[in-house]
Amino acid sequence: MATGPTKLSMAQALNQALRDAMAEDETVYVFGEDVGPLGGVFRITDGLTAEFGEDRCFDTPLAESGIVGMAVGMAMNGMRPVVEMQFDAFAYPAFEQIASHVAKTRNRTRGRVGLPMVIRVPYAGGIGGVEHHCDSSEAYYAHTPGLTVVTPATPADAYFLLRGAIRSEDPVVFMEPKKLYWGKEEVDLSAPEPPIGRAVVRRPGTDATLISYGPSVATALEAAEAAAQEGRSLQVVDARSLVPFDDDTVCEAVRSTGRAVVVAEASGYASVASEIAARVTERCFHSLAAPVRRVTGFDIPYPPPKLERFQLPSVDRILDAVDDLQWEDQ
Amino acid sequence: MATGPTKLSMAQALNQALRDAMAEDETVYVFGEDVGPLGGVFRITDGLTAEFGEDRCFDTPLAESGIVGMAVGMAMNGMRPVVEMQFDAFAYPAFEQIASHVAKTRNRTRGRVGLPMVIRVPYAGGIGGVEHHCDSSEAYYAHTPGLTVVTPATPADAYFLLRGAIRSEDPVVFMEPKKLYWGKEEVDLSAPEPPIGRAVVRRPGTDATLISYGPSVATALEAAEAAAQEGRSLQVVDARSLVPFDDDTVCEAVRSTGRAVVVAEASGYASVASEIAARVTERCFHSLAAPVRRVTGFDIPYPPPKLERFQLPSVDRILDAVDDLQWEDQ
Amino acid sequence: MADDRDLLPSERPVRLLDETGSPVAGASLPFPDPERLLAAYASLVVGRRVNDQASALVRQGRLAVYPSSHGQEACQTGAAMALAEGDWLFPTYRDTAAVVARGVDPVEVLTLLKGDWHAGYDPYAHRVAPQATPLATQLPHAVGVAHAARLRGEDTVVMALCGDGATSEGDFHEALNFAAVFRAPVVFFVQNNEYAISVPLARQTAAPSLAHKGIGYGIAAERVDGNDTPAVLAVLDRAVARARAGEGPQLVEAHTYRMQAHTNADDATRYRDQDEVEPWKARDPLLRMEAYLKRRRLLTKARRAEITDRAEAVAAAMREGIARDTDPEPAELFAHVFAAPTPQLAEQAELLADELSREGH
Amino acid sequence: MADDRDLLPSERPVRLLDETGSPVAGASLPFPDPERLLAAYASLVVGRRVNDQASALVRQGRLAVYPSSHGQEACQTGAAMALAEGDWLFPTYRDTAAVVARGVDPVEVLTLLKGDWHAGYDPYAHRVAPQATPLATQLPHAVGVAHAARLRGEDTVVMALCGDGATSEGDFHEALNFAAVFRAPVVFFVQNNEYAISVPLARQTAAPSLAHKGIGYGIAAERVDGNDTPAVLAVLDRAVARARAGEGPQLVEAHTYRMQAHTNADDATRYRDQDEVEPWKARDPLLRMEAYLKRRRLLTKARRAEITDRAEAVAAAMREGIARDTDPEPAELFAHVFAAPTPQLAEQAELLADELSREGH
Ligand SMILES: Cc1ncc(C[n+]2csc(CCOP(=O)(O)OP(=O)(O)O)c2C)c(N)n1
Ligand SMILES: Cc1ncc(C[n+]2csc(CCOP(=O)(O)OP(=O)(O)O)c2C)c(N)n1
Ligand SMILES: [Mg+2]
Ligand SMILES: [Mg+2]
Repeated sequence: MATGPTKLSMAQALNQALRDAMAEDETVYVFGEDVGPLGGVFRITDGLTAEFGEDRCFDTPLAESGIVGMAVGMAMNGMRPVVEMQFDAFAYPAFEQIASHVAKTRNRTRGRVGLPMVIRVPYAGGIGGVEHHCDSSEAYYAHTPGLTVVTPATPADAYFLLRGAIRSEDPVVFMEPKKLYWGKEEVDLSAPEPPIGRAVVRRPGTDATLISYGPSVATALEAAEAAAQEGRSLQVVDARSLVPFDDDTVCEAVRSTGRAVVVAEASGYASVASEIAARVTERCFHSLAAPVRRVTGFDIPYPPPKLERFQLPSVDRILDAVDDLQWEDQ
Repeated sequence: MATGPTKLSMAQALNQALRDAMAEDETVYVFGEDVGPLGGVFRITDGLTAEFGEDRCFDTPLAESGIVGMAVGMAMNGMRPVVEMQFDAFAYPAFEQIASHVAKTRNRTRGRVGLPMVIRVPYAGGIGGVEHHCDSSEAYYAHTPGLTVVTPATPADAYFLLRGAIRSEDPVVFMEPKKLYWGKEEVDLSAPEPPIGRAVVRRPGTDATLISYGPSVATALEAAEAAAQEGRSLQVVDARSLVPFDDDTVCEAVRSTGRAVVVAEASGYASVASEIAARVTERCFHSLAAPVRRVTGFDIPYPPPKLERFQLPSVDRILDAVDDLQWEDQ
Repeated sequence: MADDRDLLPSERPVRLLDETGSPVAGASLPFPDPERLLAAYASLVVGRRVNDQASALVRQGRLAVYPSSHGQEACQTGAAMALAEGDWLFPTYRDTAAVVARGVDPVEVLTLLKGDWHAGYDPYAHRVAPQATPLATQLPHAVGVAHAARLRGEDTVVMALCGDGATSEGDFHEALNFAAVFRAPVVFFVQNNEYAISVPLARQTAAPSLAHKGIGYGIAAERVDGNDTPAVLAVLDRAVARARAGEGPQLVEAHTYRMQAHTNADDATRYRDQDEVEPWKARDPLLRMEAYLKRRRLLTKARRAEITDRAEAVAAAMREGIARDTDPEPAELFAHVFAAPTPQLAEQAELLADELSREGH
Repeated sequence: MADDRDLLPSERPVRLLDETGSPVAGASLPFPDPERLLAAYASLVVGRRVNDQASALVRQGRLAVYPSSHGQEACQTGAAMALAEGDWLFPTYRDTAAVVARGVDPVEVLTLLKGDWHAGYDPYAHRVAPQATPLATQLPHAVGVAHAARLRGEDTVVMALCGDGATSEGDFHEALNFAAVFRAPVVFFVQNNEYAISVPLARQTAAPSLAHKGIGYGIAAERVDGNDTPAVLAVLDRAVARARAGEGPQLVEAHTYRMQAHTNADDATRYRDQDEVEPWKARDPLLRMEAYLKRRRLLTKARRAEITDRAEAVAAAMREGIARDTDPEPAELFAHVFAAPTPQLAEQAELLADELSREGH
């Protein structure tokens, strides 16, 4: 494992996490479509076959249910599989395996058969991808009891959350915001590993709280920066872990400002953003000066590249929502 | 079509709806697993093969993705297929077809190819079913833009909503609360058909509003009855249509009481109940004396029969939530 | 890629016994030895007793439902007996008799249908996966278990069971293909009992046989008379040996018949005539086996009595075990969802505990 | 159930032309007639031009990405030419040349890759389904279209395309099985170009050939040299005729090769040697066809020039059409989700409209 700060993209951080996990634990196996010699279409598995051999990182036939199903069997039999779904919408063929087995096997067997496995899902938009390549599918998994669902917003979190996911005794759906793959950042891999289940305040602020995760955190931060220019102090929380959810950090943040906007890229209806809005309201009702607002994707299929900017939560849309938080009542 | 009031179970009402639709429109085709001579494991398609012939109501090979996929093709080519998924969890193999095609084809083709098709899903628990037979899967569909999602709570609604679903130019996921299949009720099939998208106030009340749908409406009504004994007047709204959602009726109801509890059987996290709580709060914040509470299934895999009563929203649990609505502030 | 035609099954199902229990001439495989046949007979008798006892418990209202393999006991016995101790069995809901034959306590197996919990036995104790309900979904798991074993250099074989209907599911296809590509030591054993609930085989496939699916994956396939115990054993023994020897996955189709309704909740008269069922009664695997053993004078009276007694003892233990009050604790609802409960689940568990304490639990 | 062995493909892929473009001796199928061959040649030339023009547009940054069928044009041409007007074509993302050969304007086809909208053409105009992105998912749709036509007594045939990789998906299996059971008039045409992105065929299947999958469904299967235009035409013509005559679905595997990277975004040097690609250059379907036509003196200079001109005109129209500014309206986002927008969508559309008006749109 590297030590001290290095400049890494999220793609590199994920690659490093896989590499370190495989070196540390010989029961970690990586497989999926094109993850072998090609290194994955996003190169997250680059070099793993060369370094660890064909047995440890390998290509499978093109069948997502088969991939996840085989991972279930390997996890039953002493392995820690890490599988890649090539894009968000291409995990749907594996939905039955995920909902009916990955999520339920520990419970089904009264705890006798745990499934320590990771399903990596590059997700969400912002890369000009064509249809089926940009879905924000986290709600499907977050709604399914038994799945841990995490999503990093920085290279450092990507590294640590993936290490934690691979070490987890439970199955983790690891959602990778693909538009963040390439941006580089200082990462200190020798820093203490934040546990799964912890949100983090990315920016302090006193007037209102933006609650976000994954691909939308950067936009929330930009919005906070813009608001600061206009004299409004916005706090930004990155949930990081969708299941389990860090109610403590999020609610403390919301109570401290009394106003909140949830920002997420997925279509809003019956989404993780709905959940956050609902639970924050339940818990912080009397601290709230205004209803929790949601800035989410519209309830439409993900748009073609030329229109995607209208679907993504934008700085302006976030600021509009903040403006709407009934400041006149102050 | 029958006229005047008759006493029908929901199963019979659904059967009648299929029968009437098939008689009225020869492009309506019914297929799935065991829907032919057997009439479906719940007998919803009883007698249709005998009455309309093997071409119109037929058994398929055992493959849900194939069933839904074939329905997509038939809908593209002038038919109105109505397919049955045998149980909730057995629709998961069709998830990719539903999310990537059923929901998106009209949008994909700029409105040129609509898919008038109905996917019937017997869902939810309360019948002592074993694992995989009792999932409340409505959130997966409701979160997917492009799907209409409805769920009846009475035989009359079952009849009219299914007729409306079959007539719809868009794909409808028709969720049938299986525990309500057998209870009989007066149904007037000559009554005017309520359109999809309309909620209904099932019981007037002034102190708080219970918002519910499908299998939980009956429990909400029982809770209202019990509350009335204790001098508290609860209004009960049956959402009926999850997508589109009837904000007007629901918000008017909530505003009239100032307090609300959402009651739904599905696990609560990132669910339709979360959505209802979030949107009601957004819209009715200043009418609310207390945060909208949710009484939902726990975030656990559906329990075995002997424990399912602990998972289902019960009268007591609803009343506890109502008690929690900060009456002391009154 | 393998060469074609040797991947096709034989033109007719392999048979060692005819319907009267006499050995057939020119059989393509040798008879299993007498001790193995006697052990198989004992397993058939127990399997039948388990099936019929479970059905009786349903009639008495002690089990919610039971999908019986009555009439398919030769397949159930064969599936279990073909395996060594370190091997794995992946059964479906219908394969209770096979699970019991592998050594799992029937009462534990029936936990699911008693409604106490989902899987009632420890899958690692006898290397038996939970009985699969969603059709064909267990087959990729079987491939994964086999592949993991192979990666570790173990000589484990995995026997994966499914029905004729399940072969139509996408997961069947994906599992066979993965197994073939990775040369995973899996024996896919399809019990073709002619029905998937109400749907007859002709609505399930237009193939010459289900075993003909093997060649499309490069998997050697065979078919066997599924009511002919020695033949089932011989064919499965060979398949297991080949898989263990590194020859890759194997596909075996047994031609058998579902003698009873899908479950007690099903009404088979709605979709098949009793006329169709009758001839199969004469092909009963137990009768055939018994006739053969008697003719060969392998089954002494004493041995027979001993076997019957054992079966009765198993049945008695089932009745007693199922009658036992084993209501699961509500707190268990939250105990196994994750290795450690999330804060959310802890909160929900508390809510339930509070309710129960107020109810005086 | 059908009889076995006649469902297996021939031992070698059907060939009418050898690699030099000379007719092979003892071919199992007759040559298509000269006019048909000339039309096919024209379609090959246009297809190649469309492929190469689209790739050039990618290099110029006018298209985001293009999965080229360069080298597979014989299959593209054959798939389109084998169909009658009332038939349906179900293409994938790689089958732009086939879609164009069926009459759809290439600029409309490229709408997807230009980023304007998902499907750019009216599927009903030429009976061409939208190009499928999620692999194999279009195959059950093809079965549904065919089944609906058959129920109405029409003699429509549906040609459903997919790649070698897509045959591993569960939907491939379910579609073939449904088609066989319902005797739906579908020709499943697999272009085996040896790769699924980086994954070679040997990692995709261990079967003797992909055509060997047919027998497992009771579907007659054939394989053909996919770079041999007359052979592709002859085999597909026969398959379409059989499907139309009510003989049920047909499976055809074409052996071809993906000459270029998966798309321009792919780097094929990471997983295959150029040495492997070289020999395939000599098997180019255009060269072979041209050699044959020249040898048979079927291709006059004038005809050749006319064909090249047409291809150039198509390419020019593509350049011009793609350069045209066709930015879609944001309001369209809400227009096609449902037949009529829901109240929720109407509200969201308003929100966007309000934003845009404030931005001065
Ligand atoms: C994915 C899925 N779809 C549907 C069902 C409902 N179902 C349970 S058993 C059954 C029939 C299975 O037939 P077959 O595979 O032949 O096995 P058999 O019951 O005859 O042993 C069906 C449709 C299911 N369990 N799983
Ligand atoms: C369900 C699904 N999984 C993964 C992908 C990503 N993907 C796009 S093309 C491709 C390879 C397809 O190979 P093949 O079927 O041989 O067709 P070819 O591209 O060679 O024409 C993959 C994996 C997809 N489109 N759909
Ligand atoms: Mg069966
Ligand atoms: Mg390919």
